[in-house]
Amino acid sequence: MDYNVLVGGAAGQGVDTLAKLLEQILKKNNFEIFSNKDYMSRVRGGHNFTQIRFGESPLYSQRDDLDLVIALDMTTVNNHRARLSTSGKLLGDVSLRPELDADGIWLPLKQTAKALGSPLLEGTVAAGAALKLFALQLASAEPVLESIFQAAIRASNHQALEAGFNMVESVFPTLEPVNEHRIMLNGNQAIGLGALAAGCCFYAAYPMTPSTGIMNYLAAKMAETKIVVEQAEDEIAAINMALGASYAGVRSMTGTSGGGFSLMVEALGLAGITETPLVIAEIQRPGPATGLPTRTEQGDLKFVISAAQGEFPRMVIALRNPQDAFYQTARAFNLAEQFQIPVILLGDQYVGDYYQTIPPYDFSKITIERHLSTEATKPYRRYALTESGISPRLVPGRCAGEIVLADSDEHTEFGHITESATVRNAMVRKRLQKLKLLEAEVEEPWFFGQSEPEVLLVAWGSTAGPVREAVETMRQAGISVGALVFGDVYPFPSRSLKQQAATAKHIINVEQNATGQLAALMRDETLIACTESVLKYDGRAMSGGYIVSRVKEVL
Amino acid sequence: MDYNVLVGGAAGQGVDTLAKLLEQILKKNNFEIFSNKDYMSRVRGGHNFTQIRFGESPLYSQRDDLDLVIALDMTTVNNHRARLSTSGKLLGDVSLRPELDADGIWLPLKQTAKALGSPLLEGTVAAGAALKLFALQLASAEPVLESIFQAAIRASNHQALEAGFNMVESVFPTLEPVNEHRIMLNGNQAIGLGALAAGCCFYAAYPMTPSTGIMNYLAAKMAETKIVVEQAEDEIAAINMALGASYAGVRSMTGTSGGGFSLMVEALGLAGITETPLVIAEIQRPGPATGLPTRTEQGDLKFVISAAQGEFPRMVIALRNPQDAFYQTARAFNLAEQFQIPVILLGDQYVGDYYQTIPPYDFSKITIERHLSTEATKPYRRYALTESGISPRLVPGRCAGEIVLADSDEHTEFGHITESATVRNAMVRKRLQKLKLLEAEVEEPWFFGQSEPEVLLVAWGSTAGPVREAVETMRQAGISVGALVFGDVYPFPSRSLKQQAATAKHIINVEQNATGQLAALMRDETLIACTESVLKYDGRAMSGGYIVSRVKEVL
Amino acid sequence: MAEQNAASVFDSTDEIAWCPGCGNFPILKSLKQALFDLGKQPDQVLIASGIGQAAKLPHYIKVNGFNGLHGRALPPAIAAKIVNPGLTVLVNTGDGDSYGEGGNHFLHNIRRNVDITHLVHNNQIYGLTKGQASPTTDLGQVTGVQTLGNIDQPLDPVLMAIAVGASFVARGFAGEPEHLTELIKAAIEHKGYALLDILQPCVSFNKVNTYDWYRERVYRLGDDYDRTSWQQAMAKAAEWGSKIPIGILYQIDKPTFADRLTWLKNSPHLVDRQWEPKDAEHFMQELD
Amino acid sequence: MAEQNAASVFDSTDEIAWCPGCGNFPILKSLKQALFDLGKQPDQVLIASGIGQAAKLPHYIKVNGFNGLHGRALPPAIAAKIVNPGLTVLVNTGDGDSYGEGGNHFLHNIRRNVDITHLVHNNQIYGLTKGQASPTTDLGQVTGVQTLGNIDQPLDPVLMAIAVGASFVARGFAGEPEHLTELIKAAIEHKGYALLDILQPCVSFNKVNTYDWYRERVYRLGDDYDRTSWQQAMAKAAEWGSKIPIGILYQIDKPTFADRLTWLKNSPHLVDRQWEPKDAEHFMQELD
Ligand SMILES: Cc1ncc(C[n+]2csc(CCOP(=O)(O)OP(=O)(O)O)c2C)c(N)n1
Ligand SMILES: Cc1ncc(C[n+]2csc(CCOP(=O)(O)OP(=O)(O)O)c2C)c(N)n1
Ligand code: SF4
Ligand code: SF4
Ligand SMILES: [Mg+2]
Ligand SMILES: [Mg+2]
Repeated sequence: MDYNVLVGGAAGQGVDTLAKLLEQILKKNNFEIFSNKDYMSRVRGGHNFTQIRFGESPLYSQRDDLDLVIALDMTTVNNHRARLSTSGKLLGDVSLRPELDADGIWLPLKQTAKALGSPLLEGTVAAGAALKLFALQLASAEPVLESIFQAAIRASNHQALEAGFNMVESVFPTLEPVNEHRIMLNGNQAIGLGALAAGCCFYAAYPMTPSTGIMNYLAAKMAETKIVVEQAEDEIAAINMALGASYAGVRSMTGTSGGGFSLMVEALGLAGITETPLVIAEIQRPGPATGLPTRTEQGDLKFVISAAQGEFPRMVIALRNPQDAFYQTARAFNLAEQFQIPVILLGDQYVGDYYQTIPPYDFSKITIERHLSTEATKPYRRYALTESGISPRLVPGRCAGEIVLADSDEHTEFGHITESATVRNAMVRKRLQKLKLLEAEVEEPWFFGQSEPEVLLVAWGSTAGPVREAVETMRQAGISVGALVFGDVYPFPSRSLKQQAATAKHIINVEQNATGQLAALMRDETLIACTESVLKYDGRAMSGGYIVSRVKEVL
Repeated sequence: MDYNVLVGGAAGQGVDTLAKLLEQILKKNNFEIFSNKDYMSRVRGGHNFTQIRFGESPLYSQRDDLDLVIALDMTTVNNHRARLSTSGKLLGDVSLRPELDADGIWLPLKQTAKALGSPLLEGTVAAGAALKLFALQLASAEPVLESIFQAAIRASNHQALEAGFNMVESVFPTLEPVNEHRIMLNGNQAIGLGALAAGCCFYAAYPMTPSTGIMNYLAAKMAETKIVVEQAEDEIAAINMALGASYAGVRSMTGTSGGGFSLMVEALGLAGITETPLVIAEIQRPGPATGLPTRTEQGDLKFVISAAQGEFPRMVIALRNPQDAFYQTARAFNLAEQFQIPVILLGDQYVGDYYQTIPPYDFSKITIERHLSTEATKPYRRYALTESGISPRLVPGRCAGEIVLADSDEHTEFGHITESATVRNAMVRKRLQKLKLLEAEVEEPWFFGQSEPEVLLVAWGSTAGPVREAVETMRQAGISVGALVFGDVYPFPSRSLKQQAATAKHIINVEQNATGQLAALMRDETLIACTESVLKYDGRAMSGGYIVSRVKEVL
Repeated sequence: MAEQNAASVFDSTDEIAWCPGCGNFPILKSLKQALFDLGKQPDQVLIASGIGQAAKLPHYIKVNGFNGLHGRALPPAIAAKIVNPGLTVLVNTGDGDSYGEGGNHFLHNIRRNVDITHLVHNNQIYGLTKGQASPTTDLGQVTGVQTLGNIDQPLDPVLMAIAVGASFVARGFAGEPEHLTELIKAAIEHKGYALLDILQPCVSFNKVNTYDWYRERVYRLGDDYDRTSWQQAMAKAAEWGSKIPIGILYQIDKPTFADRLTWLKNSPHLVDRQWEPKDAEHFMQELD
Repeated sequence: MAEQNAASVFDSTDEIAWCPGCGNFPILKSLKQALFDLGKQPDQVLIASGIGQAAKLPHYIKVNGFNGLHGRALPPAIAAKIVNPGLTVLVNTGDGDSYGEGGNHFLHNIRRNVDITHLVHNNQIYGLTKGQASPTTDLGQVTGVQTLGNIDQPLDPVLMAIAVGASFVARGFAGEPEHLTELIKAAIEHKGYALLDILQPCVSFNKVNTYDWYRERVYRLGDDYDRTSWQQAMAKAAEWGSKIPIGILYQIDKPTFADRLTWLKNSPHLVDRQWEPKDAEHFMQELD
């Protein structure tokens, strides 16, 4: 059992603060939470909203029908009232009351706020009312007010909350709180925390929505963790700086969205040929070019897999939720250093920005495996052809008398420019050999639902949650359905797919894009063709419910 | 019947001039010529050579065994003497004579050159000797000396040629000259000439081997054709300038190699979403990163097909030879403007740099189809949703009172930024619809050899010539073999492939790369998997002979 | 015909997405007025921009617009001018766009001296991406990314432009719109690349460089100021702190890019070029 | 131990691919001498470069090398210095690399003031790609691409660097190797970003700016020259034509990037940082 609340208004009206307040209070009440934001690429005006879903058991996705809409403006009323469930309620200032309204809750929010000293308190008054509607304790909000509001405005917000609380009666049956410990965060924070855990100490990036959250997270921790987060002059500098830091011996990382990644493409190849470890977070948004800067899409899969001239090994890991994002980020650093390759963490605005409650991370599961050499056969050969296929990697200046030469041209074992066909062949094979080695590391996709199903959904990355909910719903409706959700996408793990696809009558790719990029990759890698597609490309994340209805349509 | 001459020496020794002299004289003698260069990424020293093949009927590729080696240094003697055919000869200065030499032709080249006033004349003396060896007329060299050498050094070169001519006796049986008119050029020149014919009048680029030949060609014609060739500060500027020029109403183009293309990726998407026509030549060299700057590879196919964030229509045409390069370039301009898309001409160092005799271009076959509107329904909507799927395109300032607004964000029909899901869906469909329209334009691959063969070779772009020769050789050996050589690679034309593949026992992709990128594209597009591969990735172009021996190996 | 004013000629129907009180509003108004005063027609003007708050401007004015990529406003702008010199070409875009991501184009287009006008809405911050330091942000300023204060020395764009050889360099202030209108007119009328850096308060993310902050510091260059002296201009341009000069800091005559395209002198603009494929046929002769 | 000299310590076994007579040879020699004179060890020096003829230098000297992408020598160099301040970090690369493709990094790294030395082999041409105009090529010079003469005004890199705020700016000449050695030493010893633009004849592709051409023009700054005066340095830097000054044009003390990373003051260099995953565990508290 769970509830679904939407908070909406124009940018600058305080939607964000109100949403945060509610989320935190619900968190303190020990509910499971899934909260996602829909916002425009502007700082004031327009229409932004947040959907906060909370309940008794884990939530993996937003839900389309609403139990409560808290409207700070008329647009919110107009855009979302149709989505209210039969028992759903509309909450807003009296001034917003539509002409023909039966069961809205229209309160003197603005007037109360003004009386308490500031129109900005309107949201807090509404939050107080919401607390009561869901039969929560006013006291549970106390620590939240403490942490969210600066001392100067804390008292007035407290009064506002209380005033709202006292304006209404409880309406919704109470939920059972969860017993286990939960943390709440979004995917970008999870990546940032994963990077910190993994010992990353140099992050260079150029701001770009929706990836900036990673940089913000790390920048806030600079002093405490003794790291450097540097804003580069452009994305080309960012990735080349990250490579320089990695070459010089530290774990480094960069992050961006598709447009910035475009500018990093040449240096991706530089990582490839110089065999410099690097972790790159690419948080997708809808393209092409500037596209829809604050929205979500899975439009860059084929791009990141084949970006850059020439052929070299890389690894691409699609992030499936904040839980996954943390562990995969830490894993990415190990893989990057083990194989001396670039590893791309492919997220998107959805998984980057939605908040979810999850069990605390188990830091004992994180290891830091540097795979660095400290001694060299002399003279040191940076690109030595070894039996394992991996050359020993020294940190410059850390092995007396030996020097480390990295080169973007084709090179000899010493790193010197070569034009030899024989050496070229050996070096190409050496690098591509790592793709074979990587195959042993690659993780099979998650599987949800019924094994050997009639209907097999295939998906990747951030749609994991919605797909999982969709599968549960459909199984309850008696459909023989299972889903594979890929995390590692390149090199492509094909074992489970071949198994599950063997007996499926329908293989449906569920993707947040217009051309079905996973389906294309599957054809290339396994010759398995999807029979139907569920695609969405309007920049709004699909919900579990959406998938269910679209799957039923195409079946 | 044809002969194969290799001219080799260090950079700066005059290999280029000597090769050019020989090529031009052979051209004046009306032979078919195929000449390709192997050079290092340095200006002086190292080892460079040119292979000049000439004969009585069309030549499509270099040949591995040599009839004559003209050595300007000892490296040439050492590296290439093993490739001489049984009747082959080695020609060089007496000082190069190896200890155990039976049938070399060792002449006082250096001494003669010095006596005539300059050591630089050595090559011309050698050329004179070569003329005689092939029983050509000294007089046939007259117009060539005129065109190649400046007045001041013409006389001494004349003397040098004559001196060499008189040093030896004819050795090789004479060939029959060709009767038809031929022109001789390389692929980069063909692209340049094609662009001129098509009315391109703005070319912005940043120098990058092996694409600079296009810029050099066009820059030499600036004054005469009244065009602008601008060297940009970087490749990002180059492509954005080209887009600005196209937006403003002229046919414009840019060119680069893979590294520069990496930097153009973001603007490729800009062309996509703004629907601005653009022709981009990508002349591949071996990667990753700097790789082997002066050598050849087909390593960027998957990259250019999927470059840039988001999804938008583009067309990719692989250039198969200088004949093809000219017509495809002109066609690219028409397609770019008809569909308002970027069109990528995918060449490589091999097709860009090799010289070949071909019939003169038929300029009456070239049309300039601008597809521009001159009147607009008012107010003008740059991105109007039309029945044809193509919006009317106006030139800014050329339709009174109407303005043209191009936008890299998702936009309305007017070009204004939008966040509407409905408009987004319509615009994505509008753009991707063009891929469907393009399918009607896409040309099926060339087919050589026996239809419905047992052995089907599949190839693309510059390997066309070698593959053609290989097929001929193998058919003469009684093998049931045919080959498809793709020019248009994206959207992918699959009809002939499906036909020919249906009965083939072996489907072998022949590619100048290490991972088999065409094979991957075929699997994705047609679910047809190659059974064997012939791949080469040492930066040296494969010959027909190489393909034959490798195919026999894998069969 | 009814009487016209800047608003009626250049008004766009697109809803403006800037924050109320943003310094971009007066800049937009001054720009419309300048174009109107100069008698420009919407279809003869092109404004190129990159991405950012300022870069949204082409949507809010009725002229031709090329709203391209972040940092890449100048290349398409100069190319459009080269192929169609009949257009009045401007660039309106942000400080991050012009000096940060687009720094290389800024540097090299000063050298080209194409006859365009570059208006930089310099709010000393990245507005659209919510407030990170731009190349012109002061040392020590704290942001969501520069959490311990900005440590990169700010760029003085007008100083750099004069040093690199720009032929027109000016600074304006959104808080003095009439003065700004005059500066925009002068910049447009200047033959060659004209840089006009405009101090533009961002009310949402730059709490340091506010309207008041600027008002306390800006002063207009006097009539006695000799804008043709490079040495003096360098000294003036270096002034930043308690006093900030606005006005035309430097202006000289210099051959433009078009002047140097000597081979196009007596031929039609590229956009009007007449050409048939056969016109290139004779180039085959040299391939014989 | 046998007596050491610059050659024996820093010699590389790689064959040099430069043209005989190229101005890069004396620069390489001066560089080795400077490093030797300063008592540097090969494993404590890092030279980063881009792509070009000059950029091949890391192969011809025995020190750590990062031969990266065309135009992108500075970003990896400064990052390496930031994470390991114990390294002596230099960049040796061409004028096209540094000022053309890499212009944006040049501009912004002056602002950062990381303690590295940037040696630009300025041959006023693109050597490796066979002779196109670089940002420092003179007006009118004819090349294979500038077939009707270069029309972009050349950049004066030392002037720009001083204007943008570099704390050490010098010009050297490959034809005066002892002087050059001293300049390189001074640049390395300077704390902060040091630009040393080196006039380097390209005997193959620049037939204008030859050894003779430079010899006729260069002169050394006298002992009386005050290199700490910004105004004077600007004037000196602007000198180009019949007289070209070489020497240290400008040098002042300025906080470096590292000085401004105050939060790292008392902690080990990043490359020596000790860290366990558990050290980040407490950040989960704020997510409760
Ligand atoms: C390649 C790329 N990198 C980053 C971004 C994200 N981005 C958009 S606007 C902007 C900065 C805008 O700052 P400024 O140019 O000063 O404009 P303002 O919003 O302050 O007017 C950034 C970093 C982008 N759109 N594209
Ligand atoms: C992205 C990219 N663009 C272009 C090139 C081709 N390229 C290599 S070196 C060079 C110019 C070199 O000039 P400069 O930096 O002055 O060095 P020089 O050879 O004169 O020493 C160019 C354009 C490249 N390698 N990468
Ligand atoms: S964020 Fe700043 S620059 Fe952007 S619109 Fe708001 S006030 Fe203006
Ligand atoms: S081309 Fe010029 S810069 Fe390059 S090695 Fe030769 S002389 Fe030196
Ligand atoms: Mg700004
Ligand atoms: Mg150079």
